[in-house]
Amino acid sequence: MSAPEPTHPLAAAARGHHGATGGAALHVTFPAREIVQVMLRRGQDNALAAAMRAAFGIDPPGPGATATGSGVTAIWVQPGQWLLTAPRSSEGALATQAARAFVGLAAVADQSHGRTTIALSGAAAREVLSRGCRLDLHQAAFGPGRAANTPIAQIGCLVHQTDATPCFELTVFSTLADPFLHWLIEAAAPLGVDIA
Amino acid sequence: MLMIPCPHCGARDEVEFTYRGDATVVRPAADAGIEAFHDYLYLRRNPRGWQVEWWQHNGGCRAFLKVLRHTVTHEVRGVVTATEALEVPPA
Amino acid sequence: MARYSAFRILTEGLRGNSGWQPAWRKAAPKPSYDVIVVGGGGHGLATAFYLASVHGITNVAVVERGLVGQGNTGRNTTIVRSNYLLPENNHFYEHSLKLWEGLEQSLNYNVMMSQRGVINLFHNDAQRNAALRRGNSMRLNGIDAELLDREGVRAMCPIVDLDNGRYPVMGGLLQRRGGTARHDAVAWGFAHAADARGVDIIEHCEVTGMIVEGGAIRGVRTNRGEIRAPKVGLAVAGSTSTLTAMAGFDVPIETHLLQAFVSEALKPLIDCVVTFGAGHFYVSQSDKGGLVFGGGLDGYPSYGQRGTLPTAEHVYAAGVSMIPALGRLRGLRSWAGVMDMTPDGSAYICKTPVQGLYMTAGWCYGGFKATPGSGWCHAWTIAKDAPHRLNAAHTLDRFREGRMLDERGNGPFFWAQ
Amino acid sequence: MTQRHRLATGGHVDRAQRLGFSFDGRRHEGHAGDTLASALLANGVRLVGRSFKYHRPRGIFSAGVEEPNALVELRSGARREPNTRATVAELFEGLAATSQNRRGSLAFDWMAVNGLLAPWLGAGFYYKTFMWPASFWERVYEPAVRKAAGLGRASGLPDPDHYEAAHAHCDVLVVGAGVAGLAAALAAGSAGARVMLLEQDFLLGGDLLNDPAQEAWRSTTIAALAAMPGVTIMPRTMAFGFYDGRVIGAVEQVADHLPEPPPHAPRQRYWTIRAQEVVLATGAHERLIAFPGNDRPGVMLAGAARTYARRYAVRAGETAVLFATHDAAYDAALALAEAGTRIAAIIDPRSDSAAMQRAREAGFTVRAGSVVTGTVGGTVLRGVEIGALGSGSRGDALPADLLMISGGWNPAVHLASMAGTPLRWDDALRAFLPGDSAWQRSAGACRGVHGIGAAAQDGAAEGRAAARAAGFAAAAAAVPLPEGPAADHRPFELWEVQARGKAFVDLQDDVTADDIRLAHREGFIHIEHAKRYTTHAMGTDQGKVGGLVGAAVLAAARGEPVATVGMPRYRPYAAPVAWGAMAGGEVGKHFQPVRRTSLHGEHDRLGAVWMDAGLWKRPAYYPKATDADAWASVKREAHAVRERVGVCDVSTLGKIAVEGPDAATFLDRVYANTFSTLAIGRARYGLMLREDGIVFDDGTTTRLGPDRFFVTTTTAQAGPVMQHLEFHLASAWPHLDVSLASVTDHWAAMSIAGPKARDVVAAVVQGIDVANEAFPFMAVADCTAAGVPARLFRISFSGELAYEIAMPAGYATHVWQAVLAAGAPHGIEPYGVEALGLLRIEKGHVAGAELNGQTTAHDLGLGRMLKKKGDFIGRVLAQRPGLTDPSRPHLVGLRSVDPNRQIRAGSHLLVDGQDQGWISSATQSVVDPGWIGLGMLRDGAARIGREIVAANPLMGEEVPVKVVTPHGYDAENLRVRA
Repeated sequence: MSAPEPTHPLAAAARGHHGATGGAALHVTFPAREIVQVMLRRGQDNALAAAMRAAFGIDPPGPGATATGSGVTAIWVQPGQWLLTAPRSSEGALATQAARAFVGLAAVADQSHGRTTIALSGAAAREVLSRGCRLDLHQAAFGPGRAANTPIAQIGCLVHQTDATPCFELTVFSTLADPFLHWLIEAAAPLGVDIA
Repeated sequence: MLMIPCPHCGARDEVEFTYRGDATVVRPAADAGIEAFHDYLYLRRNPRGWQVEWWQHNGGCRAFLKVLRHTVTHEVRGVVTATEALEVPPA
Repeated sequence: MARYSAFRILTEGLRGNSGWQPAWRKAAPKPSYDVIVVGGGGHGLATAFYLASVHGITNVAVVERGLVGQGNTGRNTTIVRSNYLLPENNHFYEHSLKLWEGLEQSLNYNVMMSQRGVINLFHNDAQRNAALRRGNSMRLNGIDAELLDREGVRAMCPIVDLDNGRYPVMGGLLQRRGGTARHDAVAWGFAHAADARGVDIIEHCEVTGMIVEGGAIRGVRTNRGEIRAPKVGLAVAGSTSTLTAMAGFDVPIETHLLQAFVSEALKPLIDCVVTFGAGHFYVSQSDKGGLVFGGGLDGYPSYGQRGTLPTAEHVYAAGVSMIPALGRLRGLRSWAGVMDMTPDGSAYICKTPVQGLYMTAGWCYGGFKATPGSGWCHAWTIAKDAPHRLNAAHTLDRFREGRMLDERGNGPFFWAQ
Repeated sequence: MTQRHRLATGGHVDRAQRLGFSFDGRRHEGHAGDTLASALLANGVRLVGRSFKYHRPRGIFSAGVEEPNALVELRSGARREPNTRATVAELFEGLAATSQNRRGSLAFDWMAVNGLLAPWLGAGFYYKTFMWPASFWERVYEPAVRKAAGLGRASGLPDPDHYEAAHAHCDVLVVGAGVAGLAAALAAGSAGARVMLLEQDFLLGGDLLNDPAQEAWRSTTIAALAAMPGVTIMPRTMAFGFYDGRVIGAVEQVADHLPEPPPHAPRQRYWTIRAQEVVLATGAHERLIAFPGNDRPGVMLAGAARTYARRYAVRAGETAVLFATHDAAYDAALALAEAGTRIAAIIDPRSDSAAMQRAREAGFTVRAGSVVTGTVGGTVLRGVEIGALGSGSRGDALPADLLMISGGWNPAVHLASMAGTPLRWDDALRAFLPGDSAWQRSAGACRGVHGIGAAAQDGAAEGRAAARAAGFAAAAAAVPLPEGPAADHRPFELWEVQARGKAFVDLQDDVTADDIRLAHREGFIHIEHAKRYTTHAMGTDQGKVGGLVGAAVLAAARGEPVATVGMPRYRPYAAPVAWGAMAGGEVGKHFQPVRRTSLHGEHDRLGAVWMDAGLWKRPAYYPKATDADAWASVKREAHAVRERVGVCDVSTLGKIAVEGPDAATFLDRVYANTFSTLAIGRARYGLMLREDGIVFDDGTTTRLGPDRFFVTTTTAQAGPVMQHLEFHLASAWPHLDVSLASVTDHWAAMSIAGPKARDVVAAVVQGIDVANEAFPFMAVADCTAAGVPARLFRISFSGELAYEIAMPAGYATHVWQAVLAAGAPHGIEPYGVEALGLLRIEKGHVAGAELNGQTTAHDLGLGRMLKKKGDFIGRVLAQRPGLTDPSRPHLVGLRSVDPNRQIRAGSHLLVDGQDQGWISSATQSVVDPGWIGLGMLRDGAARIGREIVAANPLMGEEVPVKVVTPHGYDAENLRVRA
């Protein structure tokens, strides 16, 4: 029996246009990701940095920051903790790679199924996010490559700005992805949003 | 609304944080006995003024922080990580 | 001072209401009293009233930092009930409720007690079972309680949305004898009645120190001089820790703030007190027409008497979730009281480590309904130097002994966990 | 004739846009740019409401947010909004308004009879009366009082509109877009700051709108601000509160000016704004003067009459008297005269002033040293009585249908005061002004700087300073500011004209100057007491026009200056806010998010009946057409588990990966039992206590490696346990090297339970020998399940042979279907939470109902689990006498003596009539039909075998029950180990 593809938590979400019509200002996609939580062991800061550089070509980013290299992005999430994310390849691939690279330096937990990423892009993305996000996402305060955890509509969300469109990747707990998407659609409805 | 400057994340809304009690009380040694644990768990100075408190930035970086806060004005004057110390200013 | 009577009301009205006297004297402190009660809120004034009326101790001073009734007595949501689970609590609150039921006549003051019913809604089996356990505890202890099904809730409060919320309503626990009273009138009524029995009510008199000699209280220092007494009772709501620190000991209390809200005045809309079970919200309608409502703590220690927005948002959201018709009404005012929060959520009416120093404290967010009962038991404890059986369990030492009075099993200082 | 009081030219109304509206069913017409009040006045409607207590006729008193009188029910049906101020309700086509608080018609309100009873309805009358006979208060008096009280009627119907929340950050927040606010925003914006400019009105400009000469600067400035990318202008947005941390709450009226919100648009938007610096430019409210009959329709604030004339092009009366106490008020006479109103007289208590002379030169009749002593008329003003200052008697009447009054101006210090700013008395303006504050800057009239030019200068200076303080140090180019004539707002001190008749200090709540004096007489001499006793300044207007006047009357009674008496403390809200707006969008079905397991769709397909478990939706049971009722479904599912095999989604259990060199040490401290001795590849049941010794949570924990553990928690406590672990790691044992990761969402899990469970698991799982010897009870191993990576646990909650398969959540559906297929030959049934509960009660396993935060390990029969050595949370305080008292209620099993009589959780256990405990859980047994339960009973162990009573007086039930061991089903655990 060959391994089936996993079911995406938002597989059942209604695709297409939602809300006001007249040129959708906003686009939403659900990029398939592998997500791995990396947790530093005591005193291994330098060794972990070296291992991350060797394995993924990136230095562990500091608070609020991200680093991208060789197809993998590291996002700072907590003191001594990062999420590594990459486009999905095969089940557990990134977690296995990270676990091998970080033996004795960090604990590694595969969160690929536990977190779901929703990408929101469009000129009005900041305005939509402001309906629930308490962060200051203005260019002067945020920007491409920045990331922060914050609750949105009572749901913990990792907000990661990936480009200046702006595009935001919003990563939430998979079991709450559905109400989160619902919130996003409601917030975007006055402007109109396309779900791909 | 309290704005708490997390040493990791910057100033964030109080909704991202959870108050977790007076940070000046220290869990006693295992053999300290009922009286010591009673005082640790139950007795509070409960000052009208500056207090060092535990707050968890559970909506953000999840770190437990020590926060120097005034219980009348709600002013937050200092925030440090769990292993650092904060001086309480005179009332 | 003359009593209020129908005849006096009539004659005063005819002569331009020019003959009314102050409801209580503006007393100045004497050098000594038999008992000093610190705190001129409902609990302190009730203590003084019952010291005088039940125990015949009339050489009593009530010292108040500011004005009578301007602390939590004047900033709560006026609910009166005795729907508690634990016998130690429900016996006490029932005693208090019975005192409420005769308060107008005892005080010769209309405190506008209105037994319109208090409903606690439940939304799932676990809540229903807890409501059953609590209601049955009440009934077995002789207290009125009724279980409402959905139709029962609809009949009592038709405006509640039973179905469309995130958590549909399954039923409710009703105490018909519960209700509301006019908060200011409680303070003024007790002041009026205590004063009539000779108690000195001394406003603008702030306690700055406690006189403790050889482990016993001897009086208090105030901004208006030293006042001596062999017995001192504390009834100071959120400031208990400050005063016990003056007497040299810490207590299991954290002072927190609790917000309350009132809407614009409306024609009658809600005829009972109703509490949401799926969020922090409860509401009743005052006789003036405003919806009086509130929710949970803001969640951090404060003496600031002002809350912030996130808690208010939750209260409003829970309100409109329970009663969608509230959406177009308007909030008029919000304010906050400072609460003595105790580790187990129950109060202290007890002796203290200092001989002759007593307290009624730790009322968390439920002090208003306790007002007469608290004063009655506090007065008893002061007069007899021993607790009444109704408050025997409400000691400071119960945590040392592991005899917590934790109604809900929340654990110590649950908001700080 | 429509709009007969509308001027032909001028103002900020669009005469090309005619808007039809109705008041009390009568059709009228107004224009775009009108408020309901200006449109009513344009149509000659003077009487618009009835007062709170005496039901006196009331008219439009102001032109803004401070309106005490003109409250109406706006719109109809489910959109009805009671107590809406006509003075701020923007007119739209089809607007329908109704007067309120009347019985009968507005013109003939028979509740006006209350006015005759006034001697007995004074301040606080209810406290002294209604006590005889004792039982009458609640049965007779209170219902009558309640019915008479209140203002408008709520619709009682669900609000059809929706609302949303929004968050913003800025460098400089400017509240109020009058001249000071516009200048402040211009200065701060020019300096490069991110600026938000809030204005509650639908037009920006404030008093600039009353002066055609200022129109050029107003429109140029608005255009300049709109062109600045860093400036956000928000009209129709009212800042209602100033909170800690320089956070401002505001409500934007997105669609209140429309018949209904456009598709997808909210009615209102609730803003939380975090500002680096705040400039308050909130202006000032004109105040009334207390004199007899100052409430009659036709009596109006002078500034309001001027606004109606200049901004709305409406003549508020044909013949007017101005009662002024300062020079600035004279502009009202000028404005009205320009509008064609005959100014019968200007009444001024002062003997002389510059404005008075100018007015005389312009041909106005000015009566210096005089005051208004009363008004005449019925439901509208017909004349004004005028007497000499200090005469104390009512004077001659001058015919007039409009009386414009101004007792001076009160700076709108509400927000400043909420920000903790001390207020100081200004003897010239006779008003409280904001003092110094670290939290806000006030500019313009809200700090007593009046006049266009002066306020503009003040606003620009504060705007510039705010930008500088927010880090925009670059010197901004000077911004263009308007010139304007100086206006002298310093009033003659006249709070009240004492003469016979009711002189109101609070128009809405019918509080008179005599009421204030009565309160004083009765000892309510402090402003806070007097306010509460009389309800002064407690109406929807919060005393904006009369609050200070009442304080001044009290001051006079006390013989002290107003400054000493002070004002009641300002609290939110600066003006009333819609409940729906404060609630935002997370209401109703979205009050809290719904959390779904990855098998949600599968349960739906199987027809699950859902139940809430915290945020989660869980299947309660899966009804079949053949089931007689819900119990039949539950028993059928439980039967399947006991006899064959069942499968249950247990994904909601909390799962925490605990790793690190000190992981075992850490778990030994947070659990009451030991984990450092656990073998790799084995699971163990763990019991966690709170520090106070009460049971906190339970679950199974697995050792995956020397320093890798997999902890599970109950569904309810997943979050609290995580925080509990994090807290102790941070505070008590920071030296331990342990990491915690919540993996609840990554792993889905299902329990396969029943005698045939092994057969099903063997068919689904690869890579493990599941034979009993090879994979015994409490074994754990990684494997594949239906071709996907998985982990197999041999653990049981039901008391049967059982396994739990966990797999990455995206594969759960695949595995679930494989399990159902593999189980089909064995008669597998999915089972829900109800059957799960039934099974565990039969088996005697405790769950949330027993772990209720009030029970100890000993109470639950788990005392043996507490380790004897070493530190763990809860160890010390669990030894307190109250918690080790042998008489504490103890876990027992219960069985209804009559198998057909139901017992219920929540019943109390009576032994010889004494309340000795309660039933925590109850269900029907499938192994031995009848009602069974678990309960907590004093001396429980000693009472096994006794028959006692389960009392449920709430439901009128007393059911004999037998006390049995809780572990009656397969006490030797042969089945789970089979």
